Parts: sequence; structure tokens; C-alpha cells
Amino acid sequence: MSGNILQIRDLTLSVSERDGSMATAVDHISFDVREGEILGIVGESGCGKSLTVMALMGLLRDDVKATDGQILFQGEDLLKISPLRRREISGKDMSIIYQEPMTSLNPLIRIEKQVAEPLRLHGKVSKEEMHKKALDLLTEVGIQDPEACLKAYPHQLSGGMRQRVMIAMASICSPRILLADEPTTALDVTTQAHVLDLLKRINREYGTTIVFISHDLGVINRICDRVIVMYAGRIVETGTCRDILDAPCHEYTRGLIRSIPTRDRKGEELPCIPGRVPSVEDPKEPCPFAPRCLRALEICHKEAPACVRIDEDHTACCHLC
Amino acid sequence: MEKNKISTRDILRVEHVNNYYSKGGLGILKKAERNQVLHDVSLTIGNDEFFGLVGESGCGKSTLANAILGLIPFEGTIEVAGHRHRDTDRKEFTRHIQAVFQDPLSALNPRKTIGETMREPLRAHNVGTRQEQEQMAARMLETVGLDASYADRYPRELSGGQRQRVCIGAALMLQPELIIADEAVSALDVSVGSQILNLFNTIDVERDFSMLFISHNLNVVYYLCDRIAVMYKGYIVEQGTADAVYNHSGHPYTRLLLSAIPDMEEANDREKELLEKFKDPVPGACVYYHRCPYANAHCHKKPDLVNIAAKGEPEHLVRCCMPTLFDPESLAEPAHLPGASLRKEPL
Amino acid sequence: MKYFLRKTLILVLTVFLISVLTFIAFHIIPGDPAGLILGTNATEEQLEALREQLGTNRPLSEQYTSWISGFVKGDFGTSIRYRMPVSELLKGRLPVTLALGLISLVIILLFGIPLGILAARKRGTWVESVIHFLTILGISVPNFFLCILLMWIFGMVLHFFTPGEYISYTKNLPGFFRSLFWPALSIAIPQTAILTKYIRTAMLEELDEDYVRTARGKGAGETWILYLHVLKNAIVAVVPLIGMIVASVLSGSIIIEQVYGIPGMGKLLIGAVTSRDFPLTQTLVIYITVLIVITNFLVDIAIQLIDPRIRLGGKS
Amino acid sequence: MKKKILAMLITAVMAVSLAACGGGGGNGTESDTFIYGMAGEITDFDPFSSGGTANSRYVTFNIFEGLVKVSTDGTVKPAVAQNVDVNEDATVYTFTLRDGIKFHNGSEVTMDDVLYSVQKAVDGGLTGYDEIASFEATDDKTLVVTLSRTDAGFLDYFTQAIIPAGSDDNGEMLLAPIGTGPYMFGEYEVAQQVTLKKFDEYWGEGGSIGEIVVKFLSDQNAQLTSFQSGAIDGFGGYGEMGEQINEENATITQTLSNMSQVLALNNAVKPFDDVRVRQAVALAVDSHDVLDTINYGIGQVVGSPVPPALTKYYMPELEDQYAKDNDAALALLKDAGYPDGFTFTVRVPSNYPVHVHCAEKIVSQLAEVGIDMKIEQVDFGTWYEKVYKGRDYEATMISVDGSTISPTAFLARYVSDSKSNFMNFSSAAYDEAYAKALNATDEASQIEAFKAVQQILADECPGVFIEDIGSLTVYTKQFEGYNSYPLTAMDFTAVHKAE
Amino acid sequence: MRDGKKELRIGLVLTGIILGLALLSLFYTPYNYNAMDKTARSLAPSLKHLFGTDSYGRDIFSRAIFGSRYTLLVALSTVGSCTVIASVLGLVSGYVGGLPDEIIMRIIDAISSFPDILIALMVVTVLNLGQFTIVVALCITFVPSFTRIVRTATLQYKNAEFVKNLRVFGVSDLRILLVHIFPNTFPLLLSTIVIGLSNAILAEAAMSYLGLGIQPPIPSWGRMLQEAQTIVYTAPWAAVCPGIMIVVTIVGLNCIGEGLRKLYL
Repeated sequence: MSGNILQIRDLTLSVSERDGSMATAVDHISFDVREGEILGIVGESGCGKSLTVMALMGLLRDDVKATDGQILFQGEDLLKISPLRRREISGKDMSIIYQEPMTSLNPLIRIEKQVAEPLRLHGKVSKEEMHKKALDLLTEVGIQDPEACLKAYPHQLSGGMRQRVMIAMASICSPRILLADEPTTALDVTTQAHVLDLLKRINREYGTTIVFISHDLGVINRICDRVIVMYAGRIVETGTCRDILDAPCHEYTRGLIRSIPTRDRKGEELPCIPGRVPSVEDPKEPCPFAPRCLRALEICHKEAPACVRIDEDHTACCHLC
Repeated sequence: MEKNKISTRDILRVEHVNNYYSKGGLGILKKAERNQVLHDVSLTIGNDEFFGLVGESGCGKSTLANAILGLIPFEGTIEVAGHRHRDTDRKEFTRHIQAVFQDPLSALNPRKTIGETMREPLRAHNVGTRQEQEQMAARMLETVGLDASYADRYPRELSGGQRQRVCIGAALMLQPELIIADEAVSALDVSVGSQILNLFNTIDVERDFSMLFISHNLNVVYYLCDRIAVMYKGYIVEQGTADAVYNHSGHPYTRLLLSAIPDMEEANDREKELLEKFKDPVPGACVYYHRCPYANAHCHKKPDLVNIAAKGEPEHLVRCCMPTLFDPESLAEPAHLPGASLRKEPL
Repeated sequence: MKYFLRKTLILVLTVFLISVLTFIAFHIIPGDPAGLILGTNATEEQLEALREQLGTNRPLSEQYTSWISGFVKGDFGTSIRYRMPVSELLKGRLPVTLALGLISLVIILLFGIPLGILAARKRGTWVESVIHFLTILGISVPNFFLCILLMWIFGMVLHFFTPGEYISYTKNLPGFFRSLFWPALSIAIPQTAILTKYIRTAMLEELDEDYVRTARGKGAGETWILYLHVLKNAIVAVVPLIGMIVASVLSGSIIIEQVYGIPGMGKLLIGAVTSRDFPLTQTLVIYITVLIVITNFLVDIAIQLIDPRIRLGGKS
Repeated sequence: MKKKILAMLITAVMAVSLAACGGGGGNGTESDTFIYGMAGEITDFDPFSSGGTANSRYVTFNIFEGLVKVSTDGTVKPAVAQNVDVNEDATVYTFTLRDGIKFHNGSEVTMDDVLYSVQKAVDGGLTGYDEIASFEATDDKTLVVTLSRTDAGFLDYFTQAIIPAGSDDNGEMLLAPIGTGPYMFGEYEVAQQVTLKKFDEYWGEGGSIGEIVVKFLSDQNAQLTSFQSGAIDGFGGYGEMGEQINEENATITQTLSNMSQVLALNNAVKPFDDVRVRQAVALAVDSHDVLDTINYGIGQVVGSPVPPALTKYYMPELEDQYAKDNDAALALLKDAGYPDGFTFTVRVPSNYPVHVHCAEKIVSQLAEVGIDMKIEQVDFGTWYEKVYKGRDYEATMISVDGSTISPTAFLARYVSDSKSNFMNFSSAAYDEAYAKALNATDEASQIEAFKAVQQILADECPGVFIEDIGSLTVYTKQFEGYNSYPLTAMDFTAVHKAE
Repeated sequence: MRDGKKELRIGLVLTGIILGLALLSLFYTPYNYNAMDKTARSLAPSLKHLFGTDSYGRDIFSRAIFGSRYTLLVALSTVGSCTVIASVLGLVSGYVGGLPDEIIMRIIDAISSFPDILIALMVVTVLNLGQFTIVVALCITFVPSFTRIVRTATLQYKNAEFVKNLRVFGVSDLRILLVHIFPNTFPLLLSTIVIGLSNAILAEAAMSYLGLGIQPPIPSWGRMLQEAQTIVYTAPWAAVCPGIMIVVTIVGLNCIGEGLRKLYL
């Protein structure tokens, strides 16, 4: 087991509602990120995966607070460090790419300045060097005409090109860990395939650890080594890709996999999970999935399930596993 | 639950439709450049048939949908249940065709209750009295799997999936012969999306209606539809039965789509190389020339649709200068096609 | 280039529409310029003689066509009231109103932008609440009430300036600017408040944009983000409003010139309208409208320069 | 970054304070200049056209002189003419030219100049000149004017300006007037101010101040502000403005404005076609109350259009003919058929605030007898066109001044067929009495005749003659001296440094 | 930064005070608004005269609250009529687009850059509806800005998917416009109306400053200010009271506008 680059212990995030009360959106989650791996976090919208990544980067909105837990990175707890120190890490050791390439770049500034910005922020680098580094990065991420792209403005690039620029921007300071919040969801399926390959290459060649968030199990399967399944602010199952896809243990994971219209299910009734995802305000159940779980037992409604280790690298938090 | 679908008559006939849009025109002052979006698109949908239309963003599938709905001008003929745009007035035309759009949030007027929105089509065609309309709306809510009490709720109080059900219900109020679903499940989570797919199937059992199901996800289209057409940059590059297009795709672009869609199978080799080879586009050549791994001198002319199906089999058209039959399993060298010209000899 | 052609066409069209509107206005408002000059004791013959001399006995439509044909050739006709060519009258007036407008614009920009930025930067603190309160106050004070206050407090009590005293720029320039400073201030205060409010809202809106989140992800500090990223976008959002602010500065100056007795185009306009001086009013209205339309023109060009999305059009 | 903003703010504050405090101290009056602030504008100086209006007389009165000139006691005394003699039936007037009198351009006044000026007045159709049958110069020193009918007061018309021959053939006089008066025309800044220079070779005793600047201000507020701040040395205004000046640093001279304020009732419009209703309104209006409240008592109540300044013709007994008497008014209203009163609108020109305020006072007075008066302000251009010439109104409030000091200037208006009879007043008795007065040969009979005319007018009561609004002339402490004339005019020769 | 609610509350309180005073003046004013009392000229504010008296001995406080009724009435009717006209114009030019949009916008541009004093003069002379001629004049000067706001809102909703949906339902354009698009512009319209009210009061004050506003003897804040300017040296309070009334009303209205905008947009 190579060393853990990032440890999250009992991280709890609460959102302040209009009427002033605090509702927990992420409920005491703990997991580790191993050096050099691509860790996937999968879950439907509203399960708190984006909030978790934002907490890692220290970019929580004003109305969201980390009310408990620690995020240990290079020996520091990111929740406790000073904003100044936090800013030194962001962009240099830890960087992030987002889902919407169309709006994530400043429309009024040329690509070159935006790509080279982390360099300017994190160290004295001469203009030529910045230009050269930016040029290299753009070629690296597979942009055909990097020279023209540097001079261009964001609105002149296609969705796919912009996401590549984002990746270049995020890895220009060769960070140790790269967080990706659904980076390919807004892209075409062919462009998505290219971007996923690019990320894999960066992980392989530079050893950058990647935390990849998605709601699409197919994408997770294509790029991730390990995966965490989240539901209503809780981790329900963790394991390698194959364990989760071939032998899902938690009822929710199974429901997710069953409802995907794959080739062999043409025309059949897709078994799907009844009801709908609880919202943040709803009262907290011991096991959040219990109300929708077809195999729920008495105990599921009373006691919070403990996380059981099923296999060497596969745990699930359910009374049945 | 294999539907035994036999199409007796054509509900939708689209013949040689071209569409241009002008960009940057300043009225009389500056001549607008005319970009062509749809290139000679023709397709027919039989009654009680689900027809899938697949393509990446910008390939013109939504433009075709809007053209069929009569929202935008086009050249060529479009007939819905025997009615042509030009000779039937818009209101009469809408009785036969309805639509379900991608983003359920913006497809419903935030200021109107669900009941009011569902009654709009009935009110527009003044079908029945107000009470009757309310009952029909309530019944429709049940058919789409929602409690009748939702009629008094506002769109913002519903989840994405519930809102999409309302849109489907509203589209079915006038019992149209044809429904156009433009990316109906793309904006939803997978589990919610599959509930909608189930809904389409259950409704199809109760009442027979045809559907043009548009999506960028080939798997979803394969799951739901009887026949599929694949579009690329305004051209239909492949068209045929779901099984033919999905399992025996004859066009490199369809192959590319198939290989690009992330699925859950055990990828045999992590580095499954994408079937693409970028090169400089050649004017006048096949529209897919600059990305086609098999492109060669043959492809320097604009191909038209060729039927590569064996005799007796349902039509399977491919727009390629060298239509070949690919076995999706083996991504290696494409097998020969009886009767088609062999790829090897230069013509 | 086509864009400017279209804009100039609209400019000419609007100006023509305005001159027609003025013509209709004069058609409707009763009042005989000759009578206003000679007063109540004039005899009929005197009135007739003066009307003949001024040409006001010709039907109004004829006066309009002769004025238009003159206007096109650059001759704005002779003022009925002052009996001298309108262009000469304007020669002395235009610089005054322009100077007044410029000074108030400088004050608006000099105070509006920094205050707006400060309010955005210090959002949530007492600084922002104070600025917010001041802007609402600034917007609510009628500008002539402001004049009375300024004249009374700074003029009479503190003797910072002598109200009612105007030093022409021909005599001494610093004196000229000093005498224009206070009227400019009374025009500027409400507009500064408006600009501050707009800049603050624009910046707060920009702060919620995704590119700000990206910048934060790169480790950029608040101030870095505010000045390098947000400010430029806020300016682009606010520039169109500058056109509106200039328009209200111009219309505001009409009343302010009247109260402070500054011989600008505004005061001349009120005089021209009350004395039914058709050529002078027509020219003044056109001048003021052209000023406003040109400002909007410049605003459009400014937007083009700053915002590449408009300048370079769609995807390359 | 922070520094950048602070720097911007500091420079802004500095620029403000620098510009602000530089302005202390108005341009203290240099030695020999007197700046007079006038509410209104003078647009040209042609004595034969607009030179005659009240506003422009502030300046033309000092630049031009006629053959004869008005004196402070309301009589006329020789000016360009050395002396005047009139035959017994007042049909022939003989003027002898004063010798050695000079124009501002230095040339001496000759008979040709006089003939040219009189001819110009006749051609211009000025009031009174239509009575001239013929005029010629018997020699280069005497001018004989024969009238078509007897007119004892004809001399008042000959105050008309004498200008150099050929000097106004095509309107040069408009902006470059040349006359024989004590002050010469200096420079004129359009709609801003006009400067007059002392004419050293003036035949009579001229002014003591070397340079007079007449500044055009927009309204009474501007006058007060400029005076308080020292931008002007003197101004003329109404009674209510006097309150705002503290006595220590100003010398205030109270005079009458020599015009009578009238609540004119359109006699052609119901209910004012009935004389009883007009009398009832007159009784309900309390002129003394209006004078004391609105004009702080500065001015004088009048009963006829002839202002008190025309001492010979003024009738003080008319002042109280319609003294406040609500019961009499109600009685008159009842038998005129309006027992519970009626409603009417008074249209007031908005550029005369004093009339608007008086109207507001009268509203409450008329309300006491059930008459509901509504006020509608109109701009002067509309008033002149609609009310004065179009006679499309129910009532209006205005002070009407006379162009000359003869009673005819104030009474001619009420003759039935007069063009300026905007009140549509017609009474045969009045016309007959007026004609008789015109033909009166000697002064005594003329005075007696004109008084009878005024009595008829008072009885027929075309409108309510309220007051001759007092006017104040205010100087700073350094100046004093003011000549009051029976018509609105400003004699700058009277102004001199206070010892 | 205070959220919408607090501002809304402040705004309601301030405007409430003014409305209260205006309603009070219907039944009781300390003195008759036009009673001139020679003996009580230019008195300083005292218990007898809350805001002192003007140069003719009239009680400024009574005049201010009596005048407030008319000023508010003029403002309300101006903004009311203007909203109706502007909504029609804005909806039509926004939804229909093409030539009618171009024509309407050109006319709007022309009117908006036309000096408002000329418009006021023209209207005041043409029709004399007594107190309400000024309403027509102000309405004409306000229509351009209101129309632009409604037009932008309509454009924004015109391309919304639910409009496309309705069109597919076969709903008529008119019904889409009036029943569906128009209600969606209400929040924006609401805050514009409130801001419009404060601008109307300012404009009426400016107009009556030039003698074109509410006609005497009914006092209007603008005219009281103008008259007060004459006596500002000896009786400055004469200017302060109407000034404060205007400022308080407009601050109140602006706060409500801001609050609404924050809560609903």
C-alpha cells in the first residue's frame, strides 16, 4: 500500500438554510487517497460529492461550513491552515478542473495569460519562461495549434479545447494531486474519450494523483483505479473498479448498476430504485438509503450500519454485507 | 417484453430536407453568410415505431427536430400523419405532433402550476370543458406515474425526473401520433433516466404512438428504439434497424461512437485505441474523410446512402464510399461484405 | 465597418426624428416671438414690422424647411430673440456646457468607480453598509435641493465660493473652472451614487461567475482576483450605463445652469423655449441630442474594444 | 493594489478641496464700477422696437434722449430741444434745438438727425405718432409739428429717442446704439450682461460712476443670491425680497413700480359678463390684505389703472370704492343668480411669482363668499398668445405698465374697439368720456375729464384693480441715490458713492 | 451586506410614515394649508409650527403633508399609466422583433433624448387637465426607460424552452405573450415601478420648480422648495422640510425596490 497523499477523517459539511438553521450535506465521511492512484467518487446529484471536493480545495461557498473533521495533506490539516498558506497550496501542490468549460475561463483575457497565471502566482518566473512553459503544456495536452491558441480568447475555442486548456492550467505547476469535478460531463462522447485518455496519461507520466468525480459509472470504470460510492452525504461503498462493478455489495450500488441500459437489456424493463434522493433538509435516517432499499431490514431503520470489510480492498456500510 | 411492432403506415416522412442559417447578417446592409446545417436528410417513421437519432452536439439533430415541429424554416418536404406544414395551419398541425425537451426545469413555466400547464394544449384546441380538462390532466398525471395532487404544485417543487414526467404527460394530452423526444433523459441522473425510459415503454404498450428519440448516447437509443439513424455534421451517415446499426455498424463514425461510449465491461486492454486518425480535410471529399481511419483515394467524392443489408433483411443504409460490414466484437480488420465492392482493390 | 455604417444611419434617423418632434412641439405651443420681444404696449404695426423682419410671419412649415436646408449646409439660421446667427451664440455656450459636463463626469468617474470597488471589496463589512446608505441617499436627493444646500452651506456660510458669480473662460481659466466646480458637483452627486451602485452590483455578480472559482483554484488572492479578473468584466457590464449617465448629466445641466446662472446651452434652451425662438431651440435640441447619441456611439465602440467576444465574433 | 485605490481617493479629495477654497471673496467692487443685477434679459437696444419695453428701459433710458425727457415729478422737461412752446389749442408744437449737444460718437446733433428720428417713429407706427399731420424744420434750429387734432398730452410721445441720421437704416441700432444720453453703450455679452460707459461730453449733469454693468439674472432668487454673495452691487425687486436683506449692509429705497396690478376678468365670458358679478368679486377681494401679506405693505392700493406716480391724474378716492365687504358681495351674487357662488380659473404667467402668490391669497379671500378660484400657471409665451391676444381665458393676474407717462397709455386699453382691450370691456359711456378727455384743450380740463373716465371705469369694474406693487432698489453700503420716475426705468446718473 | 428583508423593512417603515402623514392630512392638518398669517412670518420650527412658517406665515408642515397627497398621487398615476403603455410596447417589440421592434425602438430613442422640459411645455399647453397634465408629461418622459426594461425581460423569456413548448402545444402567440411571458416579468417590473415612483417624485419636483407641475394653491414639494430658495438666508427651514420629505420618501421607495429585487430576482 503506497503512502496516502491525502487523508480525510470524519469530514462534515453543513449548509445554512434561509431560516438560519444548519443542515448537514456531508455527514462524517472518511477516506484516503493513495499516492499516484486515480480515485473515483461516484454518486447521483445531491449526494455531496462536489461539496467534498470543494472542501478539499478550500473553495466552499459562504453559506457552507466544514463543521467537523480533518483533511490531512503533506502533514497539514487543510481546514485549519491560514488562508495565505491555503493559497500557496492551491494551484501549486493541489489543483482543480471543473465541469463547465464554457464559463470556467475569463472571457476577456487571452489564454496564455490564464494558463501561465499559476506560475506568476507561485513563483518568480520570467516572461519568456512562462510563454515557453505554457506552449509546452498546450502541446502536451494535445492542442493542434498551440501558438494560435495562446493568442486566442476563450470564446474562440471549442468545448473540448477549453477543457484541455483547463487541464494544462491545472498541471502547469506539476501539482501532486489534481481534483476533477465531472470534467467530461458537458463534452461530446468522442471528446470525452480523448480527455479521459489525456488524464490517464498525465497520471501515468507525471504520477499526479487524480480524484475524479462523476455520476456516470461508465466513465468511472474507464479511468479510475478505485472508486467511492456516495449517497446522501455518506460513503456507502469503497473498492476497486472491478470489485464495485462485478460484485457490488451495497444495495444502492447494485441498484445503480442494474438501472443502466446496457446492450444486453434491450427492450427489457429496467429495474430502478423507487422514490427519489432525499434533499439536504430531510431528517437524517440512520441508514440514508433505508427508505428506498428493497431489502431493508428492521435494524436498517434503527441503527447506522457499520462499514464492513468484504474483501482485501473492498468495504461497504450496510447491515446485509 | 419484446414489442412486436409492425408499421403499417408512415407517420413521419422527411424527404431531402436542407436547412440554412444566416449568421452576422445586418438586414439589408450586409449579406449574411449562409451556413448549411441539414444536408439532404430523409427518413420515415412508421406508426407505433420508436426511431432513434444519434449524433454529437452540433450535428443538426435538434435542428431537424425543430424543422419537423415547424418552428424553423427548411427546404424539402416534411409530412406528419399526412399533413404538410405549408397547407395546414400551425394549430391543426400541432394536434398530430408533440415534443419533450432536454432541460425539464426550463421547459415548464415557473409561474404556472403543473395542472395549468398540462391543460394548455387542451385549452389551445378547446377540447372539453374546464372540469373535463382537469380530469384528463389528473388521469394523465397518473399514467406518467405522478399523484394527481401534483396538479396544484409549481415546477420548482418537483425533482428533475418528476418534471420530465409532467412534460411527457403534457405532450400526450392531445394523443398525438408522433412525439419528438430531444435528449429527454440526458439531463437526468442515470437511475432517474431509466425510470423515464421505462415510462416510455409502458405508455407505448397502452397507446400506440411513434417517437423520434434524439440522443447523443448510442446505448440509450439502442435500448429504446426499433430503428436508428446516426448523424454527423448534418448528414445521415448510417440508418437501419437497432440491431443492424448497433451490432453490425457499417460506418466508421458509428464504430467510433460505439468505442468511445464508456461502458462497464471489462475493458480488454486498457489502452483501447480510438478508431480515429486526424488528417487535413479534403474539399469535396466525404464529410468524415478528415477523421476516418480507413479513408483513402476513394473517398474524395461525396458518397450517398448505400443499402448494405443482405436481401430480404430490413434496409441498412450507410453513407460511405466503401461500405463495409464491421464486426463490433473484433475491432481488427473489417470483414468483407457480399456484393459490396471489395475495399482492397482501388477502383 | 458595416457596423459603423448602420450606427451612423441610426444616428441620422434619430436626429431627424427629433427635429420633426421639435417642429411639432413648436406647432402646438402657442406664442408669437415678436409679441414677446415688443411686450404688451406694442402697436399692431410694430408687431407686423418685426414679424416681417424676423420672418416669423411665414407658415411654420416653411420656416422648418428653410431651417433644415440651412442646417444641412451648416448655417443654423439666426436666433429670433437675440437677432444674431445661432452658430455665434453657440460658440460661446457649447464650451461652457461641455466643460460643466466634463467636470461632473470626471467627478462621477473619480468617485463612483473607487467607491463601487471599495464597496464590493469590503462586502459584508460596515464599509459596504455605509457606502450603500450613501448611495441610496445620493440617489434620493433632488439635484435642485442639492443646489440650494450647496449654495447656502458652502456659498453663504462657509464662503467657499460666490454663488451666482460666473467667470468666463476668456477672462481667467482657473476662475472659470472654479465657478463651474460647484454646479458640476450638484449634477455629479446623484449620478456618482448611481454609478457606485451599478459598479458594486456588477462586481458582486461577477464574483459568482465560474472563472472566479477557477482563479481561486489557482491560489489567487481576493485582491488579485478583484483587480485582474473581476474589474475588467464589471467595467464591460457598466460601460453601457455610462451612456445613460452622460444623458442625465446633460439633461440635469439644464436646470442646474438655470439655478446657478451659468450661461450654458441649458439656460439658453429654457430662454429659447419660453421666447419661442424656433431656430435656436431646434439647433440646441439637435446639439444636445447629437451629444447624447455620440456618447452612446462612443460607448458602443468602447465595448467593442474591451470585449473580444463582440469584436472577434463567433468561434474561430 | 490597496495602495492604488487609496491613492486614487486621496488625489480626488485634494482636487476637490483645491478647487473649492480658491473661490473666496467675490470680485470686490473696484473703484469706479457699479454692477446692477436685473431679473430678465435685454436682447437688443433698438429704441424704435423693443427698446420701449420695461426691461430694456433699464439701459435705453440712459443711452437715448428724446426732444423732451421725463422728470422725477412726472412732468416733461426739454432735453435735445432747448425749449418747447405749444399754441393755445394744443395742435401745433414748436421745438428749438439745443445747441452744442453731441452724440456718443462725438458728432453734434443736427436738425437732419431730428427729422430722421421723427420720420423713423412715424414710419414705425409708434403710439401717438399717428396724430401727427405734418412736421418740418423751419430753420436748422426749429422744428414745427402740427397735429391732426388737439392733444394736450402729446409732448409725452416726444420722449422718443433721437438718433444720428442714417444710423439705423438696416438695424445697426439693434446691437450698437448711439444716443445723446449720459451713458454710452459699452460692450454687450449676449444674454449675460451689458456695460455702459460714462459719456463725458454729456450736455447736462451726467452720472458720477464711470462704468455701469447691468447683469442679466434668471429670477429673483438669483438676484438675492448674487447680492448676498457680493457678485452684484445693486438690484431692483419686489417687497417680499426686502425681508431677506439685513439693513446694516444695504441701503434700500422703496418706490412704486408705477403699474397697477389687476385681477382682469374676461367680460365676454359668463359669469363675468354681468357687472354685478364683477363688482361682487371686487368687493370680496381685500386689496389691503393682499398688499400687507404678500408684499409686506410695500406699495399702494389703487382703484384704477392709472398708477399714483401720475400725480395729476391719480384718484385716491377710488382706492376704497370696493373695500372688503362680504355681505354686499353676497347680496350682489344672489341677485345676479349665483347665491352659492361659482368656480372659475385664473391663468397666471408663471414667470411673475408675485402675481402667483397674490392669486393664492385671493383664493382664500374669495372662498369667504363661496367663489372657488382655481389657479393655472402658464409660461409667458402661452399667456401672451392665449390670454393677452387670443382673449381665451376666464381671469388673469398681471400688472400692466404704460409706455409713456401720459394717462392715455393706461386708459386707452379700455376703449371698446381698442386692439389691446384684452378684458373685452365695452361701455359706451366710457368711450364717450374718453374721447372727450382726449380733446380737452387745456391741462385743467384734461385732468378733470380723465378723472371722470376713471370714475366710470371704477363703476363698470372690468376687473379688480388691486395695488401698485412697491419696488425696492437695493444697493450695497458703498452706493446710494435713486431717481424714481412714473414709468419703470433705471436712471444710473443718480447712483453715486456714499460719503 | 444586509439581505433583502432588512432593507424591505426599512423601506416600508419610511414610506409608511409618509403615507401615514398623507392620509392624516385628509382629515386634519394643524393649519389650513393656504392660510397666510401676517403676524407669523418666517417663524423658526417650534411646537406650534413643527417645521416653522414660510414668508407668508403659512405653516410649512401642514403644507408639506397636504402637498404629499398630490405629489404621491401624481407619481402613482404617472407610473401606473406608464407601466401599462410601456408593457404593451415592450412586450410587442420584444416578442415580435423585426420591423415593429426597430420602429418602436427608434421612436423610443428619439423621445428619450428629447429634453423633457420641451415635452412638458408642449403637453401643458395642449391639454389642460388641471393637476394631471403633468402626469401625461411625465408619463411620456418615463415610457422609454420602462419600455426598454420590459423589452429586455421579454427577449430573455422569448427564447426560453417553455415558450417553445407552448408553441408546440399550439398555444396562440398572443396567449403565450400575455398569459405566460408577461407574468414572468412581474418581479422585475415591480422593482422598476418602485424605482420609477421615486424618479416620478423627483421629476414632478423639478417640473414644479419650473412652474409646470402641480398648480397652486395646492402646495407641491417642488414649488415649496423653489419658494423657499428665495428666503433661504433668513428662513432656511422652509427649504429643509419639503427637502426632507422628498428624501425620506425616495429613500423609502429605493429601499423597497432594492429589497424586492434581492428577494425575488
